[in-house]
Amino acid sequence: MPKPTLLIGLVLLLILLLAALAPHVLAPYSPTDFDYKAILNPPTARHPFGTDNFGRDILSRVIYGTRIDLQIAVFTTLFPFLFGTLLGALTAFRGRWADALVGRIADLVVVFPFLVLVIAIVAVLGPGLTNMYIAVSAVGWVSYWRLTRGEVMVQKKAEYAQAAQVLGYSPARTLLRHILPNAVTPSIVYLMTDMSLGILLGASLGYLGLGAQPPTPEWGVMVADGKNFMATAWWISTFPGLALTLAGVTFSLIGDGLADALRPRA
Amino acid sequence: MTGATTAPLLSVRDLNVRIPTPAGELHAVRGVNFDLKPGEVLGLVGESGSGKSVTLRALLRLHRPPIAMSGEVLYGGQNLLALPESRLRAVRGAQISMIFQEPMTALNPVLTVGEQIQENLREHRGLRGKVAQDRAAELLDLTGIPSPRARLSDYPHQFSGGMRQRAMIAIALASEPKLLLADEPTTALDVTIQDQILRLLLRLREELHMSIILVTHDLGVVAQTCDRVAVMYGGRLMETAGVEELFHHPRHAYSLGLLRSLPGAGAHRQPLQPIPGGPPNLRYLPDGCTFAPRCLYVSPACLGSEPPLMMLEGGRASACVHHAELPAVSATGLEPESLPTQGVNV
Amino acid sequence: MTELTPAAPLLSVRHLTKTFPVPQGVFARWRGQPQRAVQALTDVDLTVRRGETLGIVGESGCGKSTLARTLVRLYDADSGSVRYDGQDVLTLRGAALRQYNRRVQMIFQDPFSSLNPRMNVGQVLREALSVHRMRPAEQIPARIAELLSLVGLPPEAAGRLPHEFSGGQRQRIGIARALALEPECLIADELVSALDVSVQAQVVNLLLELQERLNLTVLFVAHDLRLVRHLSHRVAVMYLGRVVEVATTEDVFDAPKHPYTQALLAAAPTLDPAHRTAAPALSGELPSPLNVPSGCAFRTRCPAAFDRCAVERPPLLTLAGGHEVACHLYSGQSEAALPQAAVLQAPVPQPGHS
Amino acid sequence: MQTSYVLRRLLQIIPLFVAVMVLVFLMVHLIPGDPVSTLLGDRATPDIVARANKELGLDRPLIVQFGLFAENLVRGNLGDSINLKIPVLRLIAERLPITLFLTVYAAILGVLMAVPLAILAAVRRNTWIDALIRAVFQVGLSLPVFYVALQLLTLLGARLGWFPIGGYGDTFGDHLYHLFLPALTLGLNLAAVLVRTLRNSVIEVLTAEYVEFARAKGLRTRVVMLRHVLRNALISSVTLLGLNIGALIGGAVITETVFAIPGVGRLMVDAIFGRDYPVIQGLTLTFAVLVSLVFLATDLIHARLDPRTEHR
Amino acid sequence: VTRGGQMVYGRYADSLFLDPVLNDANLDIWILTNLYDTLLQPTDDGKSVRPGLASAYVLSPDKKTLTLTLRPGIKFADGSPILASDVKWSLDRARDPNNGAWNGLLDSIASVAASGNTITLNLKHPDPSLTAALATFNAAIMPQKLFNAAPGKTDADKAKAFAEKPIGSGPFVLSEWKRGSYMVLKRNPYYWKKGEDGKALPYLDTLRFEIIPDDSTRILKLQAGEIQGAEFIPLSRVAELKANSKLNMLLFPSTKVNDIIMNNRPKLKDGTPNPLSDVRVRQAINYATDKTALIQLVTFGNGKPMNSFMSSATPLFDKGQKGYPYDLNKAKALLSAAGYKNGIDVTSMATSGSADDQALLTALQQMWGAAGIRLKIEQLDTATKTARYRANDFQMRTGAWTDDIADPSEITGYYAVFGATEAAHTGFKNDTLEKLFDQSQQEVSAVKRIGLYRQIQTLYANAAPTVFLFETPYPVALAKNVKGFVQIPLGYNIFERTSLEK
Ligand SMILES: Nc1ncnc2c1ncn2[C@@H]1O[C@H](COP(=O)(O)OP(=O)(O)OP(=O)(O)O)[C@@H](O)[C@H]1O
Ligand SMILES: Nc1ncnc2c1ncn2[C@@H]1O[C@H](COP(=O)(O)OP(=O)(O)OP(=O)(O)O)[C@@H](O)[C@H]1O
Ligand SMILES: [Mg+2]
Ligand SMILES: [Mg+2]
Repeated sequence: MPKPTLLIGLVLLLILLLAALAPHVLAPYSPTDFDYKAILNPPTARHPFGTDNFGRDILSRVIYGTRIDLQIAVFTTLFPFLFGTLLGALTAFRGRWADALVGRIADLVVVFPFLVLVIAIVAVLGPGLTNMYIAVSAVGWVSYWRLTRGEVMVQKKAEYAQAAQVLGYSPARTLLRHILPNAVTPSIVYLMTDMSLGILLGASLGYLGLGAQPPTPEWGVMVADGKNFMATAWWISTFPGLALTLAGVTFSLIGDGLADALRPRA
Repeated sequence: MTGATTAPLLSVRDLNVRIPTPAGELHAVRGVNFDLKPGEVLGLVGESGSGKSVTLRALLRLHRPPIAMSGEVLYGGQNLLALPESRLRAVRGAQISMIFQEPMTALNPVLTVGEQIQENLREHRGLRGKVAQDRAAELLDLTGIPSPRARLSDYPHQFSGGMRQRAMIAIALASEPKLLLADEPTTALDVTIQDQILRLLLRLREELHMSIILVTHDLGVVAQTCDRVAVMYGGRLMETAGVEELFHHPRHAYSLGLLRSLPGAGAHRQPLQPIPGGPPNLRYLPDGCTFAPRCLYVSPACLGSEPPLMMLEGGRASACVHHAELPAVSATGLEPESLPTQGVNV
Repeated sequence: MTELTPAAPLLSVRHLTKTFPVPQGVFARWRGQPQRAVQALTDVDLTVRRGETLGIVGESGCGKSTLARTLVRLYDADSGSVRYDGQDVLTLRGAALRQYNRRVQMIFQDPFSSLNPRMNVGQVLREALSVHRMRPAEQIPARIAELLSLVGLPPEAAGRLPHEFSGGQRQRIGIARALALEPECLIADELVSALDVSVQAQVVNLLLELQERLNLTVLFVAHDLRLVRHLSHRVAVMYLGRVVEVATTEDVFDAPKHPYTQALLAAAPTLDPAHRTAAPALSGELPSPLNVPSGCAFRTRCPAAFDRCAVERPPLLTLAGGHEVACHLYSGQSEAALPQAAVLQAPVPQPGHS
Repeated sequence: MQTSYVLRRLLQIIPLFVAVMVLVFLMVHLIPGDPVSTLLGDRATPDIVARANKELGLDRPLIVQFGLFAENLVRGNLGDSINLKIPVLRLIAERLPITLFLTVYAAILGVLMAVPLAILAAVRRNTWIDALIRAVFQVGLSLPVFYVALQLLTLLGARLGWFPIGGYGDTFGDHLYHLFLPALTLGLNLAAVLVRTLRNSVIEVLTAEYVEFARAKGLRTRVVMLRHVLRNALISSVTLLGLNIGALIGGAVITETVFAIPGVGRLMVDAIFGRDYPVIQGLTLTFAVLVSLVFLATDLIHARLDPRTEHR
Repeated sequence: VTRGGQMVYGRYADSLFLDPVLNDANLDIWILTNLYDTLLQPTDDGKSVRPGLASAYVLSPDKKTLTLTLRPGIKFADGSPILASDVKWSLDRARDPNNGAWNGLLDSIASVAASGNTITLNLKHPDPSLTAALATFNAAIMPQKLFNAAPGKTDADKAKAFAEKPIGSGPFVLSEWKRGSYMVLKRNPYYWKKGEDGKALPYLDTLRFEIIPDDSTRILKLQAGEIQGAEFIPLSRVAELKANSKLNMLLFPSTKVNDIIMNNRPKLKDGTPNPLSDVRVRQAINYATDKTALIQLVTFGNGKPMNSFMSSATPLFDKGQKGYPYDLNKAKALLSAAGYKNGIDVTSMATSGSADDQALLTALQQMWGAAGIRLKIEQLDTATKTARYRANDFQMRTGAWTDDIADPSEITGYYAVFGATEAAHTGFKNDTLEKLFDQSQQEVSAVKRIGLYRQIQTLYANAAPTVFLFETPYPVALAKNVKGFVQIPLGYNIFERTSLEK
């Protein structure tokens, strides 16, 4: 059965990946080189998306930014996803005190102001993407832990999981081979939402000076950079803004599509 | 039983329901025709997925677009399928009520039982406040719930399964309907409670002069409760008959197969007589009789075009080409000798 | 009816008790409120003989599934003992437990949820065969084909996912999976309840045939009395976590002794439209398993209940012919109190009836 | 929903509170940078810095400082802000209501937007209306908050002059007027999250048998939608809303900056950048308590909406 | 002029602590003179002083006694008279070494005597910057009685209480302060200065500071007419606002210099050798810096190249300084001569989130790269950056300075003299320069002092401990009808003559 949502999402993702993998092929200029003679040029044939206050080509920056932003999307979510999901599976499957302990830690993480944590980490390690990843990971796993835990709690009561036990399979096999594949779908779907949230968070932290550092062409920071030129040079923030939206739509379509595709047929 | 001359309470003519799905259109109900007499209990039986529930919901035009309904559901001289929404509401819930299989899911979990009864009283009887409350308590009492007044403020989850089913019946009866559509009202219940509920329905039918359409797949329930039976298979009616006639002399190969496949028809621990194969896929129906692929009596006559529901003697009808050749069931030993004729019934 | 030589019991259950504590707040515990618990199994005694089919019937929530699950160690019992072929089942751990599970297989009720929706039939069977090293790797494909044909599925079924099968076919897959381990004993919990009658019969026939061929011992849990009657050599009737009556199928269905059994049989609708009764067989609802009545659990609905039923729990007595029943009506002392006109449709039970 | 449950939940906050306290204390004191140098700037000589540190007691061993902090805390004293030189409690008392006002306002706007649109999208699912609603919110969800905020400010504030640009106002009515745009900014974000789940749960509830039953009763569509569909659909969204409000309280930083709202978000950022230990600590603790309370309130509302909820 | 009305002025952040002596930040300093008056006042060009509360002052021939005459009839904002004892108390408090960070400015005072309307300052040594110091915010005159009446046990506690509702003798008096949000200043009816119309200043009835942290919002609000002035307009938007006919985009000359501070020590904190210890390398970097291009890129043409470490608005700035013209070849040659044929790697700390730092360093990265100087940018939050800087744990950093006092000694003492802060933490030390500076601190002759400062500036430039970049103005945008506002080179916002014209 063709899944139009998933299909469109995947096509968009392919485009993004292409830009991320071969920006030098697609981009007409360097993303960081200044051109004093072309400062704040509006979109023209030479610079289809215009130039910024350093005369840098916005199109090239948007294209090079794809890699950065996809990287943000992946790195802000990958560890939380893996760690949270696995931990959720383990604590739900076996943990009595471990479950309670992780629960308390999760409470702590949730009530602790995220910003304090980010800035603390950034203060120790310096701002920049890597440290943002660390900060986000320190918090992000909780959602996946919750989701997976809840789902494993349900799935472990499902008859197929009990069947695995009665068939004399080891607990590890029961969990990893049978329960987890059926419990991971909500996490994967959430992962897609989380990826756009990750990019947005990167933009927000960029606004506070804690995210991607210049001259890195990161979309969120580019939108922020264009903030002062919104009245005179709309193109500076508009195009990276469109790129952000495109990425958001892509992840959301894939998320919806995956939710559909991964749902086991009854 | 009332004579054949009485005007029907409800007439269904060429009812069709088409459900569009991503995998193609599903023609779930195909040309269903039947009449229901006042005060009659009609059993609608058939395997899971045969279209019983879809038919029942179509009678009240409950299906929403994109599900399409066609044909006629004649009640009180008007076609319910063509009535404007406002006029329909005067029938729906007022003249014709409906109850469902799973009372836990059919009762709104966040409203008290009292609220759900009074909602109906307000809509169709114009009762409000204290009066509505008293009437609601009366209704609960009627369905046999002890200390009804106190239970009005309970939520459905505070009721046991049997009580929920009673509460749902109370809600459905609040408007004093002429016809009750019951979609497997006892399937989720234990035998002892099922027994209580079925007898309650029969009692209420007598007291309130209602007709009932009872959807079930339990032939025992049919035998114990219904006046007439309609057998459905693959979205079509296969046979309609008086209940005794059906059980003793089914005139459709499917009905026969169904009765034969029941345990108790053969000797202890001997193989049963299943109908081979599985239910038809409504998206890819075979040409000819839908049941033909599983039928023991199949002949080339069955395979051409789909046999229509033919009127037979004694007010019964069958869609089986071979209806005349089918044996009576008693020969196969529906009730084995070991069963006592009196007393314990299994 | 197949004649059974009274063999030594393969599985014997003694005083098996299982409760499910209802989670309670610390405050309630701190205030000294007693821990509330669902009384799922109370003092259950049963024996299953090699090669026989023991039917277990009873209303929803009476503990049938809990018993089945406790027997395969999905649940841990609170107390009591289960012996299987001389082995103490309840203390088995690790590899020994897995070995026991191989010998005693459970087949589940729900044809939709009992198969991993992401594994195709071949994978399901291969896993069972390889985990327990039932066959060397090179023989596995042949064995899979063999198993499929044993349960009446075409060989190409191996490549398909569960959702591509009908309910009856899925139950066959479940059975094939259990059979892959070559078990001695099958515990079938509501094996065919979810299936349409026409398909039910197919699965029942399969079970009968397999039992014959493989000399399986079967514990057949169901609430369909007709089915249990057809399949079982002996039948145990449960009510609210207790076994109230155990006897041969004939005895249970033709001469039920416990008032509950009598009511249960009376409530089941017969297939004969000519025999209708107006009054319900039993009034009242099942009591909450959190709050099981004192003494005899059935006394609140029992038309024959008397004083003693409220205070003393009737033990499971063995009457003549091995008919076991847990009812004060049948203990010697209660003879005098026996009501002469019980409001039951069933024949009034005679103490000491054989 | 017994008092004992509420009490127990409140008591559970205490250990959490202690953990948060220890964590935040260690965190702020161990990260590089200190309030005095930051405040005095690059020019101050070492002895001026040393003197200021001594005055503030920052030269003492960490454990002693923690002891003092804990002792003061028990007495309900959060200390004085190092930068602003006024008691932290007063600072929070001044700023917190503003942020709470904004948060609640945003939540209300968000719900007001999300509920009707989610129902509309669900009822008209897979039509262009549904697609449009989802697309608009998707765009809102993909763009950075500051960008959306500035666009709203430019359009509705500067261009059309409908709303004031930033600020907070003095009277309640003023607050409503001034905080409309920031609340809308946050509300849009919230609505985007809510619409998604709410739409799905409305779709789910629409197919529930009790809705079918309600229709079979012959109830008006409006009654069916409001009494039967919405209330049940909301149940699943309440928890999400609670989680998001918790995040909003701490996450209003950017909105507060753009709209020049003197709330705790901005205060927090300034305090962290300025290493104003007492303020960071005070705000973190306040935040922890508040979020816990919001979660508790969420659970209570959830229980209100769903009588089946059992508190354990 | 039109009198009356309220002017709303958008600030980017709120003040912290309104005590002239104990405050620490420009956020306070730059508005304090509106609340507190000083004996002398800086002139609008920031280069000299004029009478304030003191109507006249006389320096004794030995240059060791300064006698000031208090203006008659002057009052605090509550109407109580300003007494000589208030002056003595205020100056004693301001020069107490235990009080605040600014007491060093009044270091030369040995004692203060007050009698009648005469204040006599006895000096430890002649001090050419004393009059400028008396015109500086921390030498503000405060009401001794009111201060002592403030609740609190210690001076510090009293100061906290007093600073919440300060009473001074400036043109305005604080009437309401909602921290983080706004501050309302009311006209001080007792202010001594007269306006053009011969009546007492200020013209405005009310001055309201609104705190609007976001630049864009501040500008939007100004454009919408909700406020009449906005400070810290991003230089990127100056041109746009200049073109706006409803606004007055002003660039006030400032003492602000922007530079790159270099660590001149042979080894960095972590022990690695530091090429910047070689003067040729430091010069090379200076030559490799194209200031004109930087001004275009970073300040959008709104800056001026630096030729000395001090700004051209600082008194005694030497106009003859040549600085470092852009010369890539010279840069390369110097590097080679220093033995770095393959170039060098350097790292600069930057303030994270600062658009200016970002722009500057990315531009430098490109420029220097051409000379073989490979720049790595290390972004740090302000607190961390400061901590690292104070620990001399850096190789390069972005730096900026504004004078607080109308005298070159402050910046020189910080940048060029080793002192307690090791010459802006560069570790630079030049004995000749130190001697010249000591001399200049006691040299009262203006002409001689000019000569000394010329030498100092030349010595400093040759040693190049820092990279000279550019000077930037104070960008302030005002509504067209706002007249008479100045921000002097020291940064003080002067509202006493500000009026809203019809
Ligand atoms: N809303 C729907 N969308 C898609 N298919 C539907 C829908 N409702 C019913 N069907 C399909 O229509 C067919 C008839 O369903 P119906 O519910 O009437 O069966 P039934 O006879 O009531 O079965 P059961 O005994 O299981 O209740 C089935 O194949 C079912 O899957
Ligand atoms: N995991 C569990 N946790 C708590 N209570 C349980 C659990 N499993 C069963 N129970 C309770 O134990 C009692 C016995 O349940 P069990 O499932 O054994 O009944 P059953 O006879 O199999 O019923 P059914 O015919 O409905 O399957 C019931 O009251 C049930 O609610
Ligand atoms: Mg149905
Ligand atoms: Mg069960």
